[in-house]
Amino acid sequence: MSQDSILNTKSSNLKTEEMVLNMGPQHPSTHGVLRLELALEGEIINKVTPHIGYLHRCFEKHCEAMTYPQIVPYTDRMDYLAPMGNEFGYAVAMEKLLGIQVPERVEYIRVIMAELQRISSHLVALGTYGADIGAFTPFLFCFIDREKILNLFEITCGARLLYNYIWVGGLSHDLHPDFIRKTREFIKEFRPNLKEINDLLSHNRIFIDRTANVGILPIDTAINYGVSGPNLRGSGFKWDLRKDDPYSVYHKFDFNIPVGEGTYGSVGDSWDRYYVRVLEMEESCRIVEQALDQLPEGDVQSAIPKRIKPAVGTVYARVENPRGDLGYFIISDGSTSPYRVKVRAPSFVSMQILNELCKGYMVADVVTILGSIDIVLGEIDR
Amino acid sequence: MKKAEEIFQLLKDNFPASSLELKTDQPTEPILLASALEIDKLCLFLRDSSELLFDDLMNLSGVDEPKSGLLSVYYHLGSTKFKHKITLKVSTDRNKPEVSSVTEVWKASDWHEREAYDLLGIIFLNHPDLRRILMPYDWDAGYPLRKDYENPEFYQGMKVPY
Amino acid sequence: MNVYDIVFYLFAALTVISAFFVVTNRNIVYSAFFLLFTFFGVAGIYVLLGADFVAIVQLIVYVGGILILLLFGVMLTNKITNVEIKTGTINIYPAVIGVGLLTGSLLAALINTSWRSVPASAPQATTAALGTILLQEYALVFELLGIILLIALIGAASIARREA
Amino acid sequence: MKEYFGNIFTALSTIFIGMKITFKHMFVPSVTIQYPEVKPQLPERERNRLYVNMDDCIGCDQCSRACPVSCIDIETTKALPGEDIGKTSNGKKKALWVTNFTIDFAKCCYCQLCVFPCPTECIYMTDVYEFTEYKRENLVYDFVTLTKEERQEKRDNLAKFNAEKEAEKLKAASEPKPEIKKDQPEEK
Amino acid sequence: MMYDFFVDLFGNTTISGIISGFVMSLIPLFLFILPFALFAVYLERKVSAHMQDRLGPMRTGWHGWKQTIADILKLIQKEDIVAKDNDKLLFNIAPVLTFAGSYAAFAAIPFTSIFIGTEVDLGIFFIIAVTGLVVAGILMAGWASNNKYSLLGSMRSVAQIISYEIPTILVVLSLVMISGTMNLHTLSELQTGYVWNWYIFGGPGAELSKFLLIPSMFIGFLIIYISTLAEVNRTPFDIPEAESELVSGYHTEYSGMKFAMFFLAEYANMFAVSAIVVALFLGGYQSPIGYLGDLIGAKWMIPIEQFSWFTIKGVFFVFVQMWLRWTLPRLRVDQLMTTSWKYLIPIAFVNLIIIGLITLL
Amino acid sequence: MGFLDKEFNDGNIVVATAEDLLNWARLSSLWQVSFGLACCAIEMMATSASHYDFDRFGVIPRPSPRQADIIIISGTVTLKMATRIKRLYEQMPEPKYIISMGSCANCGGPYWEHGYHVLKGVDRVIPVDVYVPGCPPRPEALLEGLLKLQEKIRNESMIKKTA
Amino acid sequence: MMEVGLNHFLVVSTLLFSMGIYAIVTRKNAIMVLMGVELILNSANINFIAFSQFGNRGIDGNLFGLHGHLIALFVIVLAAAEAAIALAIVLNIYKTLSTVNIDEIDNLKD
Amino acid sequence: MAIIFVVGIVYFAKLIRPARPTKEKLTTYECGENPEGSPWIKFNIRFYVVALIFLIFDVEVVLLIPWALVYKDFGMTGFLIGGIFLVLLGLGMAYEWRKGDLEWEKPRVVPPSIKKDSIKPKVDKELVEA
Ligand code: SF4
Ligand code: SF4
Ligand code: SF4
Repeated sequence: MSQDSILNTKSSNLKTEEMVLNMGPQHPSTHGVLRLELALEGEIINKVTPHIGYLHRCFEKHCEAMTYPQIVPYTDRMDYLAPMGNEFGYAVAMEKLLGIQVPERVEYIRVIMAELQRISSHLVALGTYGADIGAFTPFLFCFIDREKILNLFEITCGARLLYNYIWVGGLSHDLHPDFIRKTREFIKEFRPNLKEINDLLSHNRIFIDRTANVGILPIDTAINYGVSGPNLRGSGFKWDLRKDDPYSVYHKFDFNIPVGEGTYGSVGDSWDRYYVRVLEMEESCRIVEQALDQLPEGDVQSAIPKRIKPAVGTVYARVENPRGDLGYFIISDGSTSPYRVKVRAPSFVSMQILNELCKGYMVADVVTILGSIDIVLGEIDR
Repeated sequence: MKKAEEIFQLLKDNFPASSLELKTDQPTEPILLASALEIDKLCLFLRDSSELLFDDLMNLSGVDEPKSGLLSVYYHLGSTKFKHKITLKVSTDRNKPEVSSVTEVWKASDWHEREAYDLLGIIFLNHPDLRRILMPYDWDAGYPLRKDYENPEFYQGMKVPY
Repeated sequence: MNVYDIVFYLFAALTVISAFFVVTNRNIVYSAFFLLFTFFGVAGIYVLLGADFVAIVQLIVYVGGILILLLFGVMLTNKITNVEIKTGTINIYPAVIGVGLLTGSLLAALINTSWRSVPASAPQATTAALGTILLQEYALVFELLGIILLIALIGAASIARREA
Repeated sequence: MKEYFGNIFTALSTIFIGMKITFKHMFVPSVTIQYPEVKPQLPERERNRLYVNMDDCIGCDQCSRACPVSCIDIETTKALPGEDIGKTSNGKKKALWVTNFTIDFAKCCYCQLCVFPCPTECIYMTDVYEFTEYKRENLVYDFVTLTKEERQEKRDNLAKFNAEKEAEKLKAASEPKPEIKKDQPEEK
Repeated sequence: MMYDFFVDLFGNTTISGIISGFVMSLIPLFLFILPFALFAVYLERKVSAHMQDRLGPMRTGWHGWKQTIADILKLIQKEDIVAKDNDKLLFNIAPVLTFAGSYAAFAAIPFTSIFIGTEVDLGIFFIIAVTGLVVAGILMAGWASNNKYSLLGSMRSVAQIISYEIPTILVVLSLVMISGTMNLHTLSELQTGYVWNWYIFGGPGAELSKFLLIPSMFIGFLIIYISTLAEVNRTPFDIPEAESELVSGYHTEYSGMKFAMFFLAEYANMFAVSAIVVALFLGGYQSPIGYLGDLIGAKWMIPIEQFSWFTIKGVFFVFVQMWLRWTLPRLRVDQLMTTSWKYLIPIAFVNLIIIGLITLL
Repeated sequence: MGFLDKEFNDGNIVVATAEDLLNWARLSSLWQVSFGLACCAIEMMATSASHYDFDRFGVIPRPSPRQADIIIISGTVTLKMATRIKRLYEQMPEPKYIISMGSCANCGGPYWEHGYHVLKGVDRVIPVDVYVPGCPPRPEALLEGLLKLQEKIRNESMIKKTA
Repeated sequence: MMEVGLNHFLVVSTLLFSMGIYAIVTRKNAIMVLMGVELILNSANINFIAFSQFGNRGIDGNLFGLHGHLIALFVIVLAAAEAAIALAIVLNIYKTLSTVNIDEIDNLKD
Repeated sequence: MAIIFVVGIVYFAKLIRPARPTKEKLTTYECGENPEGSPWIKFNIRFYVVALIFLIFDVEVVLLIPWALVYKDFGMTGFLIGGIFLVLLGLGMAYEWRKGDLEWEKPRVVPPSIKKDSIKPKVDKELVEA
């Protein structure tokens, strides 16, 4: 345990003593088992040292022991708020490595699933963010809507949270006959609910006071720190892999990339990051609607290879997950299981910025900033 | 938007002394082999050269290659402006795995490097804070992602294997 | 002995005993917390003396204000890194003797003096009457107090603010 | 000054808007499913506890190999040549006694990967989710319909049969044969 | 009753008032505070549940009405941990002090015209004075817990309570200026009659000044409601126990019955402050529409009606507190201090002067 | 040594009723340490959310373990976390209960074989009362686990209690 | 025991006073000294009020008795001001010298 | 009474609750971590300043109570006496406001930025962007 604290040494000539406060691993608002070591001066943060790895589940080791299809359930368990996205990324990477062309219908369904997942993931982000700041009701409202999305997934593949749905080359099931109708219904219901959450939370004066001008992240710093996804867009940088490095069939849809505008504070503050997510949900709804309209017919399992045995080589592919660029780096040695898989988890990279963002703010702001980065520990620790 | 060959050429021109090599026999993307101790300078150039502007370190992964007695590090770089990408690979001796850190170039590499250290034991020179990151700080059973890793029987009195 | 007396002895005991703890306890935080009971006891004595307003003021100002201030002061000035916060004492024996002598002589003096005491009047609500006197006779003092408080506020705040 | 009063105004007004919304929700019927009394309607593709129809299982071990978690433990014993074990419902002839077929539901991750490769579709997911236990051992389900004695008998039979064959072979070639391999990995 | 008995005993109204108040307060304790606190916890859970489209406790008794009883019974059974680093003595005194403080406040609350714990002339200031005990208790709890969260939580709590005490006192003062009394009972009596006699509508009478007072009184009402909200640490001012930062503030280390003391004190306080607001601005126990007892000539009914009115009004404001809590996020410490020092206090201050002038008219 | 620490050799009627009452109180007011580990924690959150509503059973989250009665181990317990979980559990006051939720907490789940950093079952560090299977368990399954736990508490007895 | 009268209160006040003196004399901690001062002021206040209750009510009837109260009030006010300033000074000293012990402060001065 | 009640109930609870202290249980809670260092840090001077301002204001307001009760009897003079006092109070307030003593500790924001070319590059200067 000796190394556990790196802040034990305090310089004696400091006028104000530094206090080291632990947040986590068990803490209501660290979104899981994250431990933050806060060096405080009064209530001002001098330094935040995140300690991660409390959920290190050895994903990469497992990959080396599994065959390619068996990895899919494990990818689910990384970013457990957006398993569809993880599977999607894995499928994209593997298909690139294998050089498979999958049927149109598969791609459309994948997009629909990924976008629904984005909504559900952002709903959790919104909800927990509200809960961090003390508003518990929006949290539950978000969960009500999320539950509807989970029901959609459940009728499709039978699982609520971890789907094992998107396989290399195809899907495990075709859509359920009710799916399209139910999805349309959901989107119709969802829009007013989103507005309600906006009224209740996003534009609430107290919420704005807590989040605007807190944790400002300039663009160049963000890029240098590898921050991606809504966090990067919150800083006002239009960067979305769905447009900038298109994969699957995203080029066929018409949607906007919302960026932070500094509505209530400076560009790149927590409120912007938060609000980008709200706007993204609307865009996702649009994508889902378009995809449902254009959905082609076809067989979803025709392209699934009987035995996956890629040639020797490496591949790096990335997709836009709800939390940012999710990258898979796969090295194949020609056998049925990969030689090495490395995942570039978006939260893992974004988390590094925490110390920079929190410096000079107060204890309460750490929670706000952490919430606005929207991390998932399963993905950070893998 | 630049092809890997052009980037390679540019690098060759600017670093005549370095040993650079472009492996194009890959099924997906070519890999640029570089030397482990010069990678930081190379990366700085890649980031700052106005024709390249690789401002985005997409990924950094360590790989154990016990057959050739090497530990390698792959860098996946991208540019948000030109949207080109490149993959770099450096290799180092498995017994004395030392690679120059690129944290000064991309802060994003900080934790990636710590992770590579933690799981594979690659030592990144000049890294500001090279500690274990995922495994417990007092884990002394080696580097789990190495192919020859053996799990210990007990950790702090808890049985580890099933 | 009637209820009044019992109550008096209760409060007197509370006051004196807790005050004793205040001055003898080596842990200054304890002292400060015991001071709470002393102030409380004194407030009780004021009530017994028919000074309800003063009692309330005592509670509001001493318990709610000065005590908190003292506690904050204690907490701010003690490096309490896991050692008991103790305060040293000096010259205990001479002090005990001296204070004992002083107390003795004071007590002797006051018991031997025959105070021109009249029986206690039935107390009534004093606040309004106090207000009347305040406005009639002590208006100037009242304003002066205001000025003093202003000065105290400015002074204390600026002293506290000053970076060493 | 304007800002000062503006602040007060926006604070009060947005608080009021929020209160209106929550008040409205007081009268929205609650979405709660009162679980023990009301059980939810589960979709037909529901993935919960697995069930193995042992009558159909041919002991091919496909499911066990597909499982990423290796929580299916199958031991098969070859039937004796003359023995008729019966047929599966889709007409495949069985050739192996399944003497052990356990699934450890404490390990299973309900990924359904074992379901797809099964040639006889005898392993499938059901919608049973209520199987909480006080003891972990109770989560290991044994699907084999044979009794303990029967299993042992089959094993003995095979061993006897093999021994006989061995003996014959020994007699025939008088050279040692490699041991019979088991078809599932040994558990640690 | 009790009061008269003590008057006989001492022949001294003030002392008797206070002492009889203390004795009588035993009655509200068992008759009111405990049941109320239990009810309030239940109400809170139900209200929050319904605002969130849930149901809340359902499985203990009809709609879970026995839930809080079970909670308390359970808390009694819980082990009571005093950690080795805690300061044993202070750790044990603190909940007692806090509970005693919050509950002594009940002594001065006029529930009906005949039942009032004590006739302290200084009624309202008595309540303010005893909150000092709560403050000391909280500080003690935080200090004795030897825990960073507790300490920070209690310091914040204390800073918050004292900061919001000033606007409260200022508003009370302005009411004292209008009514010329500090006695909550008298104050309630002054607001007899119908709704428009309540102080929120300028108080009794019908002169010009009454109408001039209305806006000021509204502002005063808002200020005192907000600051009492802060004094009992409710959202949006629940920073001291903000679970997302400080786990649960000064009672982080408390378990079992000692925690229950804090818990009950919190809910009792919620009613106490609502009661103050009601007594000051909303006619106290006075009915807004006249009494049934008057109508049918049954004088004995009036106190009962008054009691119900008072409780209804009080519970309504408790409900509003809950409503706010389940609607709003919480402020940050500095924003909280700013709210008090830069908004509430100056406004209350100006309000006071304006009221003073109007009353002189 | 309190009442609950005592063992009664024969249950007389008073003890029996008191015990029923106390058991009832304990089982209907299970406060939970708000504590989530991994994917299962999301389902746990869903369980406390409106659709399933933990509050119906009297379960409310308490941020501090000092005021909690149950701890739901919802997710993968890693070696790094195990010591912390143990400490958290220790810091809870008696009587306390544990629900192990999901495969991971039960025995390491999908990670039992190659997980070099995963504790194979939380019962290796703390005593588990109820194992809820699933990966993740449906919210209903968790609720069922809770009901099972309540049943267990209901049958708890001070008469010859061994705990 | 005799009926509680003026003397009783005076005794209490005397005891408080001497304990205050004791604190001032013996304690090294400046804040402790302050507490001692508060005790002394309290004891004085008890005297004021006791005298105005039991003492001479003066020529203009009852009102005179209340002057004691007023003076006690003033004392309390001044005590508050004193406490605020004194503590601020103590804090300031602490900031500069990192101690609140009087004798150490004495030594540090040189 | 309250005190007796509380003590009573706590004692009553003691009769039935179990007491099984263990070593770990008695450690201070800190999110499951080993408590690090002592909580007795010197904390923010702000707390003191707030208490100080509060004290002064408290005293002033308390002094105003008797005045508020009776000032009507004295008409305008009465009001003025208190008025001047109030103005003094206001002055103090204004002073504190101006001096920033009413501000709680505010976040001291340093927006993060990155240092470019922190390693001295050996590349051509023209190629390097500033
Ligand atoms: S569902 Fe998945 S984990 Fe479970 S037995 Fe089947 S393949 Fe294995
Ligand atoms: S795949 Fe089907 S038939 Fe083969 S062993 Fe498994 S359950 Fe039996
Ligand atoms: S049991 Fe399954 S869902 Fe639960 S934590 Fe483990 S992997 Fe995640």
